[in-house]
Amino acid sequence: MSMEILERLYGNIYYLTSVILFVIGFHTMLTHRNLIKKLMALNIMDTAIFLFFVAIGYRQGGQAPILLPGVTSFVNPVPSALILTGIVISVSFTAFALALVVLLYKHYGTLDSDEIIAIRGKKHV
Amino acid sequence: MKKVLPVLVLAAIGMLLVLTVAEMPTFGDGQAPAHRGVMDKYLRDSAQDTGAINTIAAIILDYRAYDTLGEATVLFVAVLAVSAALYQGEHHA
Amino acid sequence: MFMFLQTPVLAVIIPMVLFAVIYLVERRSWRLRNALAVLAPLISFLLLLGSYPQVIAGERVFIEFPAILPPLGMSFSIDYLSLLVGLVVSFVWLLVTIYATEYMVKEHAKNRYYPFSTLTLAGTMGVILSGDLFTFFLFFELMSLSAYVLIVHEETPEAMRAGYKYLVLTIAGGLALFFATIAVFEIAGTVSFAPGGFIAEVSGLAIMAFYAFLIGFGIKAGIVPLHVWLPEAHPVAPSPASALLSGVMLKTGAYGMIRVVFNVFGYEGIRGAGLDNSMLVLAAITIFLGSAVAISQEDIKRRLAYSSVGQMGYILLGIGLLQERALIGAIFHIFAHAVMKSSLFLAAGAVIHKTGKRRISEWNGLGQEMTVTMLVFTVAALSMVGIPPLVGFVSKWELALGSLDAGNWGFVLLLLLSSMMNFIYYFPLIQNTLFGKQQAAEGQASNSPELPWKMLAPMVVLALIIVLIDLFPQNPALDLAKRAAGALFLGVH
Amino acid sequence: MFSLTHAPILMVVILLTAAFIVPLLRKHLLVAKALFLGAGLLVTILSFLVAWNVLENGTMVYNVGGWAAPHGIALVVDAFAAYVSLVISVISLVIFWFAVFAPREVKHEVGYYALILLLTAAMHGIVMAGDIFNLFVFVEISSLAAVAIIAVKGTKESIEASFRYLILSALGSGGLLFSIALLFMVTGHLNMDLMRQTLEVTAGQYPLNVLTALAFMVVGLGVKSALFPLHIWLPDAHANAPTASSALLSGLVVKVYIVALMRIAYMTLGMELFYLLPIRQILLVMASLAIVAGSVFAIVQDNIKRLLAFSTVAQVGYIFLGFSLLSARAVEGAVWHILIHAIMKTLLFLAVGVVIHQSGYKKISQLHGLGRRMPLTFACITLGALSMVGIPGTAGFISKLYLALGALDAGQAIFAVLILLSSLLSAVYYFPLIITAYFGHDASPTVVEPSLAVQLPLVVLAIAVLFYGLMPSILLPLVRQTALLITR
Repeated sequence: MSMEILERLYGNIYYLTSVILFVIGFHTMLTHRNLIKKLMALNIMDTAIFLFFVAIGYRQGGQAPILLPGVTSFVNPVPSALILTGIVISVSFTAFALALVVLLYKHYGTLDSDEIIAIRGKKHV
Repeated sequence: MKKVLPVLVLAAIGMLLVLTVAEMPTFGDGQAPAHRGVMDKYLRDSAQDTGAINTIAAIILDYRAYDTLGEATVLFVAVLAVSAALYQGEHHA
Repeated sequence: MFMFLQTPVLAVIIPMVLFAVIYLVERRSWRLRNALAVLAPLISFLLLLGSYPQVIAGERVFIEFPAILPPLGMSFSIDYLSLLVGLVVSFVWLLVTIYATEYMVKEHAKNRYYPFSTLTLAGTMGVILSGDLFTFFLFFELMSLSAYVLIVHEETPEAMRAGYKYLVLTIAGGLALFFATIAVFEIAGTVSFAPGGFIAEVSGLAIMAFYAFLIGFGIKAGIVPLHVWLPEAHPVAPSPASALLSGVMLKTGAYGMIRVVFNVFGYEGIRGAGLDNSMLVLAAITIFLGSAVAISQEDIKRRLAYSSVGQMGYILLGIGLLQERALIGAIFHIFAHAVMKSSLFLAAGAVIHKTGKRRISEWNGLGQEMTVTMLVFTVAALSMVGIPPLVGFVSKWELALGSLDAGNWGFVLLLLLSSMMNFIYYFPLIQNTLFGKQQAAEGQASNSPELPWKMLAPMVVLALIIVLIDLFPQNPALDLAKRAAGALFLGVH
Repeated sequence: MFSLTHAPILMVVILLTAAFIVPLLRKHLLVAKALFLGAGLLVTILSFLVAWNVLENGTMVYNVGGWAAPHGIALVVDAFAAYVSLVISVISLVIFWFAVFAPREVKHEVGYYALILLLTAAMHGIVMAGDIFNLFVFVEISSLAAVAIIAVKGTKESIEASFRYLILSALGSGGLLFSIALLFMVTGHLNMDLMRQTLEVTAGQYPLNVLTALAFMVVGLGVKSALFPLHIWLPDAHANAPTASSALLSGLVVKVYIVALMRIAYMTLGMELFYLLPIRQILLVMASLAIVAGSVFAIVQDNIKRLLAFSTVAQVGYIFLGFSLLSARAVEGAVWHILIHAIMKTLLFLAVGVVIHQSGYKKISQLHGLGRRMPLTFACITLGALSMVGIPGTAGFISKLYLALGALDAGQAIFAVLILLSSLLSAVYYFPLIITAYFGHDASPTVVEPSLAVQLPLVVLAIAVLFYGLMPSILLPLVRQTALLITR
């Protein structure tokens, strides 16, 4: 039983890798307090999802979906097309987030999320 | 507690994901459900429909151009958001 | 369209319209404002009086607007019970408003009092003339919320605190009613009051609904342990407002309970499920505690408020016994207590208005200075104790007979005990005011008339009713109460 | 006779085009404002026509670019989409008006208008999407724009709040994209209708896949719509935004994500599948917790805008509760509440914004006597607050009635009790707002009402509160059809 699961996992090693990458990103997100690191973690997670999505499109022996004469087997073009959009979105988010980080540093003088919360909390009381 | 909680959450998520991966269709399987949907039509018709031999380009720029409009809009939102957030009033501009 | 022009709808709508009119004209002319404020209850009273012959002839007025808030509609009806209570309410309201036009002269923010008094009247009339639970609930909320403005009128910190307590409890009560109403709708598919009730089988949800009704109405009627807002709110409100609260608005809780027991569940269903016991227990506790705590109160309005708690216990007892004669007593007591308690509050208000004395110990010898007022007070107090020819006696007599019908001696003893306690807290007060020595501070200008006629006349009218109504060859209120109870028990209109 | 075929896409395109032009008009502010309002008005008219058309002729399907469903992207305007679109366009028009006429709160004015336009366009795009990836793209536009309209205020607090919102929102987006990937993996389709048809066959083969996809989707959209334990970003974000943004975010944006989730649930998965998994129970519990916790946190707030924000957490719970009870009336109640909460919360945020600007007071305990200084504004606040509590005669009562009846229909009396309990709690935190303003001593004799143009949106919304409270039957057909879509 568990042997079978391991075999299947091995067969799906690309998926597994992206899942591991996702968890690594999430872990960084949860445990690191530096805002830039949090953003990097976010990007790792996004990349993991992109990898996963593109991997879905792969077919054994398939080539890039450019319809040249003589090529008959292609990979699935849909995930690649979608992920192009996904990447742009992720970039946009990161750009805006970095702009906010700049502003935060200007206002609070630190990039540590706990310190920012502490500064803000003091002001509230 | 603050150290344990993330580990527990991650373990739960990781467990679920690994089991899911084990259940997924095999990587690279040409007959996986993902390839039985819209793919064939794109590969078959895109050249006549759009004149593009690159199917991905055909999808992005023609079949799913609305998404691409959305994609461009996201970029626009980001540019606008950054400039509006960093804007400090007339005299700086 | 002419459906709107029927008596029960008009009796509700006209005060509502007048609320807006008063609000618009009050800055121009205070005379017009006062006249309109008096006009509102007068119109409602006359409209109901106009439908008296029709109802006595055995016809039930019923008007329905089915599609107001789908799936629920609104409806209005007049039968014996709503006619009696409606007449009492509008009549007392009329007298109290006349009294208020003089009393409120000393107060601030008069422009707030009159519109909201009229709006509260609209809500109260709506409650009484509603033909189904949902309409009942809608007007109940209107009444409760607009009464808040009357309670906090003086805006002192105590008033605000008492008002907040009232507000939260009254909203809780309203929500309990809301829950009960939709639960009834869920069980039966209708919420229209029907003779003999319409809940065939008392299921678990129905029992929940019944207790929700009991909580909702109990909060309004001041049933122990839900009475906590009542002794706080009465003393802080202006006296006319306390008279309305105690004399009229508490009764809507009792009225609703009668409707629920007889027109929603059916008394046999209630008895079958043993739900009457919970009412009886609460009633007994309420009667005893209300009367007992009243004895220890020094503030006259607080004492009267606790007395109201005890009296509402009588009415609940009359309902819970599920005997025809007890129900006659309960219904008649709605009338009797409205008259007695409002005259007591008006008299107490007159004293506070004139002398500012709220503490009972300061009242010694007041009878010499304010003879008529104290006579009214005396008559009403004696009636509360239950001295025979006065109205208070009649309802207690019927209640006692009803308890005997139910084969329950205990309640007769409880009634006697409570009367004793009433005697204890009213009699020394009467004795001291009428015959006691006035404290110092003599030599005030006592050659001025005792009170303006606008304050005096309503009290005297109420006192005359207390004394005379049972001396008539046929007591019209008792007659209506008997018919109402008979109809409720037979399961006909 | 002109045809309405292109109306759905036009609604999005008009708003987007206006958004692309407005930032260029910095030197022509009047033109920019006119364009801003004009686009809003045009879209409102279109959405009325579309709603009418959907009621008359049934669901409209529009193929963007002429590519039919499996190839291209379809917009599916069913009763739900038409209804929510109507709500969005009307409420946002009112907010547009307020943003134009209210005192300036942001430095980059044209940029602010453009962001609002983009946000509105994205919301229309979300509710009309028939393609799951297209839905994702518009969710991203709206998420980014929603963060941006908080950050434009430029204060320390707003930057911090918007950063937190951005991070969580991006996490949510990741979850959503991941679940789309999983669903694509087992279906090969992106069109939601075709996905459902394929899933009927393949779901049994890959149960864990579908479960994981669902879990990530509920969490992803749950973060964005502030479902209970995921709401932590909301109070700061909504409380520190400019007035018009707070109204837009609390009134509409949060709900659009719920709509997205529900549309995916009934269009992509079918409600049977969606609720076959324990998701329904989880949502019920979360919604109940949201209602209780939101109310309890709101009670202890003195800052008015934070109070309103916590109240939104509770109200979001109402909507989730209605959808997960899944009896016809409960769903109707939830659908009602989307509109009604949009009206009341927008009204309250705008009115409170006006009060804060005119008086400088941000706390309830400072409002003494303002009811007399600003009679019209406080009349509107009173109506809004009464409606939030659910007093009969106001719109809030309607959704409360339907939700409670629906809970009983579903045989879950306990949730009816919960709804009423939360109603009591809202009385506890909303009434002090009114009481302090009207009664007690008068502390601020110098405060005055703002201009009539600023008050107009408040009055319009207050009238709407009364209108739907007294005659809800106007919109009932659309609400009924929506409920049918979900419960069929």
